Amino acid sequence: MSDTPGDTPRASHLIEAILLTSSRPVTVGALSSATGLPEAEVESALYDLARRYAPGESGILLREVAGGHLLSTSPECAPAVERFRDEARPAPLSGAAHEVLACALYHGPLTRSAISGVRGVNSDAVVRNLLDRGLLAEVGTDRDAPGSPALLDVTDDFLIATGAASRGDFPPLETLVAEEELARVRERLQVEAPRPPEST
Amino acid sequence: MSDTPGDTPRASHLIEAILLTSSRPVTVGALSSATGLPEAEVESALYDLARRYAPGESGILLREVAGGHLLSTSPECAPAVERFRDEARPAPLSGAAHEVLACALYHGPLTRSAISGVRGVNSDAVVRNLLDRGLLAEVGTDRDAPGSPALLDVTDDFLIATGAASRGDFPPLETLVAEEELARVRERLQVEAPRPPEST
Amino acid sequence: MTLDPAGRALSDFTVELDVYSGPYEWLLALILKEELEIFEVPLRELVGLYLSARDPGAPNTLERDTDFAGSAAALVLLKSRTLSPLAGEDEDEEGEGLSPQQLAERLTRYLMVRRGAQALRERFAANAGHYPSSHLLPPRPGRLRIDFERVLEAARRAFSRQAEPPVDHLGPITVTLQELASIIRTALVRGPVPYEELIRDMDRLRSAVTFAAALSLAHEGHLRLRQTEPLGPLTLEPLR
Repeated sequence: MSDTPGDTPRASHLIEAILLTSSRPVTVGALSSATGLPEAEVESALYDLARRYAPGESGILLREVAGGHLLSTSPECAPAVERFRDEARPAPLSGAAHEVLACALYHGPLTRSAISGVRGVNSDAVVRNLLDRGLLAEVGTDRDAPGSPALLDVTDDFLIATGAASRGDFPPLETLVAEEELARVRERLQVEAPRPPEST
Repeated sequence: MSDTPGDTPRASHLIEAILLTSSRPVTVGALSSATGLPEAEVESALYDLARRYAPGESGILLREVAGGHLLSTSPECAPAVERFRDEARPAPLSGAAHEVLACALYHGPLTRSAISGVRGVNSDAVVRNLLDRGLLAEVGTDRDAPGSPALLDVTDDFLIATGAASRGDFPPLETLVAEEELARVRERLQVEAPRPPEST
Repeated sequence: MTLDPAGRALSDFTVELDVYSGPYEWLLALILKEELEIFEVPLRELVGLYLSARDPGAPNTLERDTDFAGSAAALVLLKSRTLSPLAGEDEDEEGEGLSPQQLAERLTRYLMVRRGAQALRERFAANAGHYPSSHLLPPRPGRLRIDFERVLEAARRAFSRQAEPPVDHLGPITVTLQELASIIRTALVRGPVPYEELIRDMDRLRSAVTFAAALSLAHEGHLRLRQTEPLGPLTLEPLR
């Protein structure tokens, strides 16, 4: 960070922000590489945060689980959180979200960049939201691609939400889109043949 | 430790925990219903939390947007969050997109052709893109117009993305252009000075 | 003519031309409302004014250039439309009989929206980088409903987009500046080229982008845009 010292966010702030956006435990190593801070500094910031998010201090706890660090709701708040979960109306999905789900449904498992490629726009933020909502999941990695990016697919929750018993309930892509257009999509995906929706 | 052990959790803790589990703004009403606390108590707890999650105090901010309250990362921590997720920040909107949104914000709900009318150019492609991004939505139809075209308006996502608590958060359109500028427009068009405003 | 380095994109750019003097965005609005004949606007002078007022060190130079090239391209588009109106194109009938008052009202409305848009741009920028929590609880089974038909519709849309070149409006640009810049460079090898000749076989979108490409090349010093008289043809001349 090339800012003047006054502008540089504190280590604990950076870590707090990262932990808010991760539903999985984050290791000290991952925090260090995202923040650019040495591990010792990360450890010391985590120590400060553990006091800020301690039982009795906050409704949010900083917990050390599975070799990483995770924010979670305090057990004493669980009844209120459960009531909120029951009462909250799920946010509707955007047009972009429907498209990303359709990509994964018909061409999944596929990588983030393949989704963006098919749609013609960067879709990372939409993918992130769908992962958070449990409608997409990472199901493996594409070992042939540089960096071995994650492969994404629709989840059972998605199928349940659409009222479909299985992928087979969706009509084949060929009945929705002209063959020549599908050829272009496949070209972008560099896939030889379309996968029938049944094969999960 | 400010609580007596085993006691009911503090209002601010309950709210903090609920807000952790939501990626959308939560209304005071919803917080009150989930916690079983009166709205006044919720408001006062939110006031406390706003200080805990204030800029400079934390990497997480409590924001009042789109009629509710939302925890989000502080913008100064955004680079670290983006590195952690290995995601690019979404591309900024085009000038045309900002104009279309301004039409909907200040003159909405309105039809596609009304938007094109104000801008002097066809705006359908821009509208499509904004619908896709969830910043505009169809909120009804104009029954008086032939073909009953859809009426468009800005969405909660728009309010969230602009950090607005409500539509009222934006400066009135009349204040955006100085009266002397308008006078010069009229002068160029050789229009007489406007009559004193009639009662509308 | 002044340009505030930290100012809004193009709103502070004023022009002094024979046919018009005042803010550039008003000029644009006047032409869009067909109150000012596009042929009367000497494009070369306009570009010259812009370039001489341009501050390459300003923080929003790229934004400003993009806006200018975009609006200049829109002007060329209008010009080509005026030259060869498409059959069946329903031109704005009410545009003909607008009184100065009505026009002033419309212009005012447009200017306000334009300013509103600039204010929005700043708000979006100021509020970027706020990421929400990822600690979401899945809704109870059955609470979230996804419309089956909407998924199919989205599939149709996502997988058909490749075959849908949008050229009937100023939507997504399907040709690149680089591509057209190289066409211009090739044409200039043989000497000066009239702009009209360059775009003779091009559709509106390509001719508009060609103009933007020419502006960009002129700015880089590869060519000169020459217009000898206000109503005369525009010629591209090689410089290197």
